[in-house]
Parts: sequence; C-alpha cells; structure tokens
Amino acid sequence: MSSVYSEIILDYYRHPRNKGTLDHPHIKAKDSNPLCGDIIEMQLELDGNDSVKDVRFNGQGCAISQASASMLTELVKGKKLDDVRSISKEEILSLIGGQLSAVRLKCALLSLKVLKTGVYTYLGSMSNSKEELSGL
Amino acid sequence: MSSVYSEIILDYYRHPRNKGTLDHPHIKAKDSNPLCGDIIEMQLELDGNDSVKDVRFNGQGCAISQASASMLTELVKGKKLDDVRSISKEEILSLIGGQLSAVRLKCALLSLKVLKTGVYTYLGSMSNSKEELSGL
Amino acid sequence: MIEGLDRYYREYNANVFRGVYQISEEATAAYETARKRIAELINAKDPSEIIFVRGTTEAINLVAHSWGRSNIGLGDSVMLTEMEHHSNIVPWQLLARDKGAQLKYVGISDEGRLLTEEFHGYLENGGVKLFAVTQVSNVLGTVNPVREMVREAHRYNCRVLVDAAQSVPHIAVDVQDLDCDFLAFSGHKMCGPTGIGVLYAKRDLLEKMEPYQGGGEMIREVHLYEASFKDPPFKFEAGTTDISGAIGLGVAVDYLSKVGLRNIRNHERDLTAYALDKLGKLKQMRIYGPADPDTRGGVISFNLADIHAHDMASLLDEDGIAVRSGHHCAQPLMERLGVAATTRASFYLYNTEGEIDRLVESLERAGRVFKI
Amino acid sequence: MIEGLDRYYREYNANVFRGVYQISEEATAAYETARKRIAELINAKDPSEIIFVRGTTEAINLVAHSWGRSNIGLGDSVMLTEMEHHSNIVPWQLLARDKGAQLKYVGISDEGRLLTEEFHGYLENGGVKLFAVTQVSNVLGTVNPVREMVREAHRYNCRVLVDAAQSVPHIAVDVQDLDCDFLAFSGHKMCGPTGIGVLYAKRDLLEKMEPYQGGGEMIREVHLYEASFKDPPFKFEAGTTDISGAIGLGVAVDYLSKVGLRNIRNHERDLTAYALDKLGKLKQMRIYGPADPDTRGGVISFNLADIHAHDMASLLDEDGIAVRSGHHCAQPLMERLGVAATTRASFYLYNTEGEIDRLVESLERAGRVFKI
Ligand SMILES: Cc1ncc(COP(=O)(O)O)c(C=O)c1O
Ligand SMILES: Cc1ncc(COP(=O)(O)O)c(C=O)c1O
Repeated sequence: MSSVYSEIILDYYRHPRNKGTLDHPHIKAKDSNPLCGDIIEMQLELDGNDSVKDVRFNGQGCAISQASASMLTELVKGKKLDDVRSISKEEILSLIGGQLSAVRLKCALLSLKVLKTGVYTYLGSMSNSKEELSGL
Repeated sequence: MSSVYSEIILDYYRHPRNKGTLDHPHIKAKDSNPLCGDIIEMQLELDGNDSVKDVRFNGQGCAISQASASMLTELVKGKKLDDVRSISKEEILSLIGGQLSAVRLKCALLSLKVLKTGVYTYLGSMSNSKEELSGL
Repeated sequence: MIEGLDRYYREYNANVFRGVYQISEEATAAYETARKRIAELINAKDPSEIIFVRGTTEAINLVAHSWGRSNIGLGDSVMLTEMEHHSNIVPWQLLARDKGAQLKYVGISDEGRLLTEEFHGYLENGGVKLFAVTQVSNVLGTVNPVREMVREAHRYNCRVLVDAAQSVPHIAVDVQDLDCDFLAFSGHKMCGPTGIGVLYAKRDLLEKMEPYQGGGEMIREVHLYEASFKDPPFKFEAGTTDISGAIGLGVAVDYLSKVGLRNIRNHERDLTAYALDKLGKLKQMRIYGPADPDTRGGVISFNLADIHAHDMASLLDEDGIAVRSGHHCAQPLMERLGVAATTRASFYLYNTEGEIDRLVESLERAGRVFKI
Repeated sequence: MIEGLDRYYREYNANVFRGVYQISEEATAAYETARKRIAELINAKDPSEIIFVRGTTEAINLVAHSWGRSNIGLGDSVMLTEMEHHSNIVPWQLLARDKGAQLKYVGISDEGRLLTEEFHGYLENGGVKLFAVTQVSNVLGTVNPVREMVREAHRYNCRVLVDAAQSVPHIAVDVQDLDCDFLAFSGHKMCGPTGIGVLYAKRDLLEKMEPYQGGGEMIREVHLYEASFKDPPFKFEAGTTDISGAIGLGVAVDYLSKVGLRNIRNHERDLTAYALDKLGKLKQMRIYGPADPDTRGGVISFNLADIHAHDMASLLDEDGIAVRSGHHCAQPLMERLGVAATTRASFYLYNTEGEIDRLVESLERAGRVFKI
C-alpha cells in the first residue's frame, strides 16, 4: 500500500503554490502530454542578473503533473538561469518521492520540459538542446 | 512417382483435338483462371434438335487445363444440350485420372465451367445456376 | 487463439493465394474459412461481403476513400454523432475538407442517448448522404437503436455505416436484420489478434466501389498503362494480407460463437447491473451514460470526486486492477460531458462479480488516499 | 520469431499507447524497441522515420496517396521500370489517372538489366517527379544500381522510392548511403509475420506529408470540425496498429542481424552461383535474368522446354519441392519476356547445395515425364 500519492503531492495538487500568470514574463512556454492530455504553461520574470525574480505555472491534468509543476516553481525561484538550466530529472523525482511508471514519469517531468524549453529558447540555444528535451 | 501427368494428358496437351474456332457458333463462352492465368474459350454449333453438331476450344495454359478442355470437347460432341448441362465434375476428373490438389482442380474444371456458362446463358437460365458454377 | 496463430506459423507459413504448392493451398483455405466464419457470425449474405482490413479505423477510412470520394460531393453532408470514436470522425473530416462537404453531429442527452429529433431534422433538411454511427459507445456504453435509424435513413436515400467495434464482440449483430450498408470492427477487441479487422459492405455497393489500395492480389490483369481488378472482396485486399491475423480472428470467432453471443450479452448485462449498483453507492461518484443495464453495454466510465482519471488508473493499478483512463479517443464527447478524461472499467465474458467487488474496494481506498 | 509473437500475446496483450496501466506500457516499449531495431537495420537517421504498415504494398500506396497527391500534378510524370511488381505499378496508375500525370517505364535489356540510357533520357526530358524502382527484381534477381540512380535523379529534383521487399531481407541496405527518399519492405519475406511491413521516409518529407488514414492514435486533438495530428511516425499510424506484428518483426530483425546480412548475402551468392551452373546444364532450360551471381539476388526464374510453369510446380511438388510459378505479380515483365509464366526457385539463408541437387534431379524427372 505504498502509494505515490503522498500527503505532500495531494497538498500541492489541492493547494498549488505559484499557480496563475505574470503580467510581464520574460519567458513563456507551454506544452502538453498528448498521451494524457496534461497541459502545463510556465512563466518566468527575470531580474537584471538573469535570476528568476518571479514564476508562475498554469495548467490542468493529474495530481502528479500539477503538483510537480508547483514544486518546480518553488525550486527555481531566485535561481540563476544557468542553474535552472542544470536542474536534473532526479531532483524533480526526489521531490515527488515514490515509484513512478514510465507513463507517469512523463506527467512528472512535463513541467521541467516546458521550463527548459522556455529557458533554452530565451538563451537562443534551443537547437543543441533538442536531445536533452526529448529525453524528458 | 505416380504423376498426374499421364501419357494421355501429355498426348492431349501436345496434340489437342478440336482446338480452334467455328465459323458460326451458336454458343460462345470464355473465361480465365485469374490465379493461374489459364484461358479457355468454348464454341458450340447446334443442330435443329439442340444437339451439339460441332465444338471447338481455344486457349492457353497448363497441360491440365488444355488437355481437359480438349477431352471435354470429345465428350460433348453429338450430345443433347440437356445432357451437356448435366455433365458432372467427377466425369471430367475421371477422364484426367490421378490426384489433383485444390488449385489444380480449378485448372481441370475451367473448361467445364466455361462450357456450362455458355449453355446456361444460351438457355436463358444463367441466374439460377450461379451457385453451381461457383462450385467449379 | 494463440494456438490458432501458432499453428499457422508452424504449418502454413506460405503466402496465401500464391504458389501452386500444397502448403500455400492450406493457408488459402484457412484464410477463406475464416472469412466464412465471420460472415456467419454477423449473418452476411455472402462471404464476399467480408473484407479483411487492419481494424475498424482502416475499414472506415476505406469507405471514406473508396465510396465516399465518388458519392459525397460539394454541399453534401455526412451525419455523425457526438459520441463517435475519433476513428469515425477524422476520416470524415478529411473527406469533407477535400470535397467541400459538411459534417452534422447528432447530439446526446445528459443520460447519453442520441437526440432522435436532431437525427430526423438533419435527414429532413436533405443532402445527408451517409450516417456513420457507433452501435455501442466505447465511453458511455449506450446501445444505439441502429436498426430503426437505418430504416429511417434509407427513406432519405442516406447510407449507413455502423462502427461495430464495441458491439460485435459483445452482442449478437445481424447485418441483414440491421440492413446497414457498411459495418466495421476490430479483431483485438474480441479475443483476436491486433492488426486485423473487418469491413462488411453490401455486395452491390462493393461492386461499384473504386479500389482502395493498388497492388498484388487485387488485380486481374496489369499492363503498363492500365489494370483491371478482381471482384470483391479481393479487389479491396491489396498486397500480402495478414493471413495469420485473419486465421487468428477466425479462431476467436469460433470461440465466441461456441460461448454464444447471447450468453456473453447476458453475463455482461448482469455484471453491468451489479457494477452500476455498487459503484453508484460510492459517494462523490459520477457515472456517465445510461443507467438502465438493458440498453447499455459493459463499459462504465466514471470520475470519483476531484481525482483525475490518470491518478485513478494509477491508484487502481497499485492494487493490480487494469482500467483505462483518458479521453478514450472521444475528445468531442469529453467536451460535451465537460470533463478532460474519465476512468473506464469494461467487463467481458471472463470477468466476475468478485472482480467488481475488488474494484469497489480499490475505489474506496483511492477515496481515502485522496481524502475525499 | 514465433516465440516473440507468442510472448507478446501472453504477456502484453494490451493496446499499445493506451491505458495508463503497467501491462500496456510494456507493449508500448516493445513496439518502440522494434521500431528502433528496424531503424538500425537500414541505418535510418532516426526511429521516427520508420512507419509501420501492413506491407510493401501499403507503404507504396501511402506514399502515392500522402505524398503523391500533393506533389504530382497534371503533366508530371512518375518513372517506373519494366521489372516492377504490381504493387509498384498499380498505385501509380491510379494516381496518374486521378491527377492527369504520366507513367514512363525504363526498359530492360535481354539479360534483364535496366536500360540506363532510357533512364537518363526521361530525366532529361523533364517533369519526372518520382522514380519508383525495385532494388532487387523478384523475378529476374537483378540488383539495380539504386545508389547511382538516386544521385542522378536528385540532380533533376526527382524523388526516389525504393521497393526493397526483395533487398532488405537479403542484402545490407543503408538508406543514408542510398540517399533514397522512400523505401518499402515487408515482414513476411524476412522471417517475420504477415500483415506487417515498413515505410521508411526522410524526416523532412514526412513532416510535410498529409496524413494517410484518419483515426485514433494519429491525432493530437480532435474537435467536431477539425483535428490536429501528431508528429511522424504516429501521424501515419492510425488506429490500433499491429503491435504483435511489429514486435514479431523486431524479433526477426534481431535474428537476421545476428546472422549478419553480409553472411546471408554471401551464402545466397554461393548458392545462386551453384544453382545457375547446375540448372544451366539442363537441356532446353531457359533461365531469365543476369548470369553473373555477383550482381543478382537469390531468385532464379526459368522455364524448361514446353512445360508450363504450373505443371512444373506440380511436378516439383510431387517430389516435395516448393517453388512458385506464375506471373509473380509482374505481368508487364512477363509480356516483355514473352512468356505467360515462369517457375521460380528462391534461396535463403537456410537453403543448402543438397537442396539444389534435389531440385535438379526433380527437374530431370519432369523432363522425362514430359518426354522432352
Ligand atoms: C519486389 C516486390 N515488391 C512488392 C511486393 C509486395 O509485398 P507485399 O505483398 O508484402 O505488400 C513483393 C512481394 O510480393 C515483392 O517481391
Ligand atoms: C467505438 C470504436 N470505434 C473505433 C475503434 C477503433 O478501432 P481500431 O483502433 O482497432 O481501428 C474503437 C477502438 O478503439 C472503438 O471502441
């Protein structure tokens, strides 16, 4: 009976932090998981030092995708873009905890994929990062 | 080593009887075996009593189809149309002798099918005979 | 079924319709026997009305292409319903776009039944050349009154295609009684293999239809600049067909016939009644589709409280219970129901009341995990 | 191969890409692994360039429909050869008829080689949008210089489709080296199941191509009046695909790769040399196709005296030897050769010289029966 649906996940699902949109985001990216229909949009506002001043996510879908997106927003807040770029899947998965099947992994990592797509596009290095993104 | 290719079959294949066409046939029918490409045409000339006065076959294909067509022409010559109509597959097969596989059966019976199609069409009873013909 | 397939591979692995030699004749015979069995199952007049395809989707695309392109033109309409599977929507969208035709959708009631007034209205307005409808909804379970709708449509010269993917495996289907013009179903939903399915069409329609794919086996003669085609069904089966799939489907049909489709239907109806009752007692449970087990099939779509369907499937999977979740290839229906996804449990001949009890227990646990 | 299929049915019989539950994920993974294996076999740049279809015939029809309809118009031409299989003729006839395009046929020499002057001539005359050519003739055995022809065709902006039904199972095929735009082959000719085959196409072409069939799994979103489609390869795989077939093909590819296509080719070349030598010594024997075993594959078509090919197949069958006889779905080639049919022996990795000796003995007996 060890469910991935821990208290923490449920809490972020029912009471998402940083959900919504920003007025003047520097970075905006959106994607969906065609298999599940989960949708995630990420918005970032930067300060002069290319650090994340503010962040919001928006979307709909299962508890895993929505909770992990919300957790990710907390993780990136205040970080330098360069550090955001190097967030690994493992970090996300350890935030979620529990064992995920291959399909649910896609739900868990959707927000990271969206975030990185946004960051790479902003930095103009989208093309050389396709491979990494396809691994998410 | 009991081959269906008896001396008789070979003889009819190499020296077909009644091969050719008639000048004024009353009955003419032609069909092919799409699987093998065998083609047989049958022509019949009748006398006033609806008996077969003369008969020819024409065509190309394997020894089985050509020999059996030639044998069939000999069988029907002089017969009443009603008797032609009642020729059975078994009669043809006993003329050929030997064991035929399902596919070669189609070769052996092609001429009978063509002949009966011609006769039924002539007698105006084509439609009620479709079932019999599809069994050939 | 697996045994049937296997036997084919070991004994008959030769190309159907080709070669003069023995082994190939046996494969051809088994292939044609499968066709005959399927014709009997749905009471087709003749085996030549049975065309082997990859599945329901290909069957519908074949009709859209071979019949649709010659019979549906500018300003004509194709009538569908709001409960169709994508496979019975997208081919008609593509056709409509190419031909300048229109799509009309018969809506559904809140209980998940077709709105017959809309159906009649569209017919009366004229120009409807085809009605393509599912016999049993794969989401709602609704059994549509296809027989009556066919009679009505024919009065307006409108042909009817029945998507029977969810009906042929579960209820006795008689194409002559339905009098439908086309009917499509898939092997993998009826204990058969994937990759094989059936298009039934009335013989006179098949005779007039253009070929679908060109190639080996569907031709009579090929010359450099022209070709003539075989009679149906072969005209529509280009290339090396899925012989093993067809034979496997034949074996599955034998099996279903032996069990008896009336028995299957009765068993499913009883299970569905039991499940509707048990599930209906759970609080915050929303079940979609008709409540009366006599007029619905054995699929039950639901949502429990605010638990997303994918989370529900994962939770049930943790207890070893396999269900499907998502839009079930029926996004327009999801929009109509106002949900992103549903969880769907489906019952077949091998399921038991005990399994439904386990499902209910697992749903209760899900409720506790999500603290609803 | 049978084991691979079987395992699938027992363990993974769930619909690929559907359902969230475990069993289905494994089927999806096995299906995608098969795609990867096939991409590696023919050295495609990316697995997304591999589309699962029913066979070579469907692959060619897919190209004719999805690429052909948008890229070939009134007055354009499609260039074929006189040695094509019906599957690589009829789809282009249907397209040409619908679009008012022309077909041009590259002729063959008496030894069964393409007339390269004609090939160049057609290209120079202009308007040739596609060259569709078999890599290895299924009747003559001829191995065509596809790599060189692709280079030449591309100079004239002419795309090239390679019918690889007879090459992929027998010789090492490298699509990047060939630089062909499309390539098609079938599972059942390479120790795989019937009902599954592959279309390879360059990614940039796939991205621009229209979908072929519409339905489940190939869509991204469906609304009542419009739909958007997934990226290749999924866009071209509508409906429940032949998962078991694809997995079975993957297993076959593994097997062939393990044996090694260079070893297979060498073995076949040796057998072919041996057979050409032995058969050539029989009197009144006519062998079609190139005499040099280095530039031909392991099929040998022949006729002995006036023995009709079907009689020959029956005679050999009486001795337990399976050959094919007929037009081999290449009627235009039969017309060119001036025969109604040929008998064809084909050699594969499992054949031996001993079997060729038995074939020769049986041919001698046939000669005696027919008193030639
Ligand atoms: C050269 C060639 N092309 C095409 C085909 C057609 O393949 P399939 O019948 O598997 O579609 C074949 C096989 O019969 C072939 O040998
Ligand atoms: C009602 C209905 N129609 C069509 C289909 C499509 O069938 P297939 O994917 O086998 O082509 C399905 C199955 O998914 C279905 O349930």
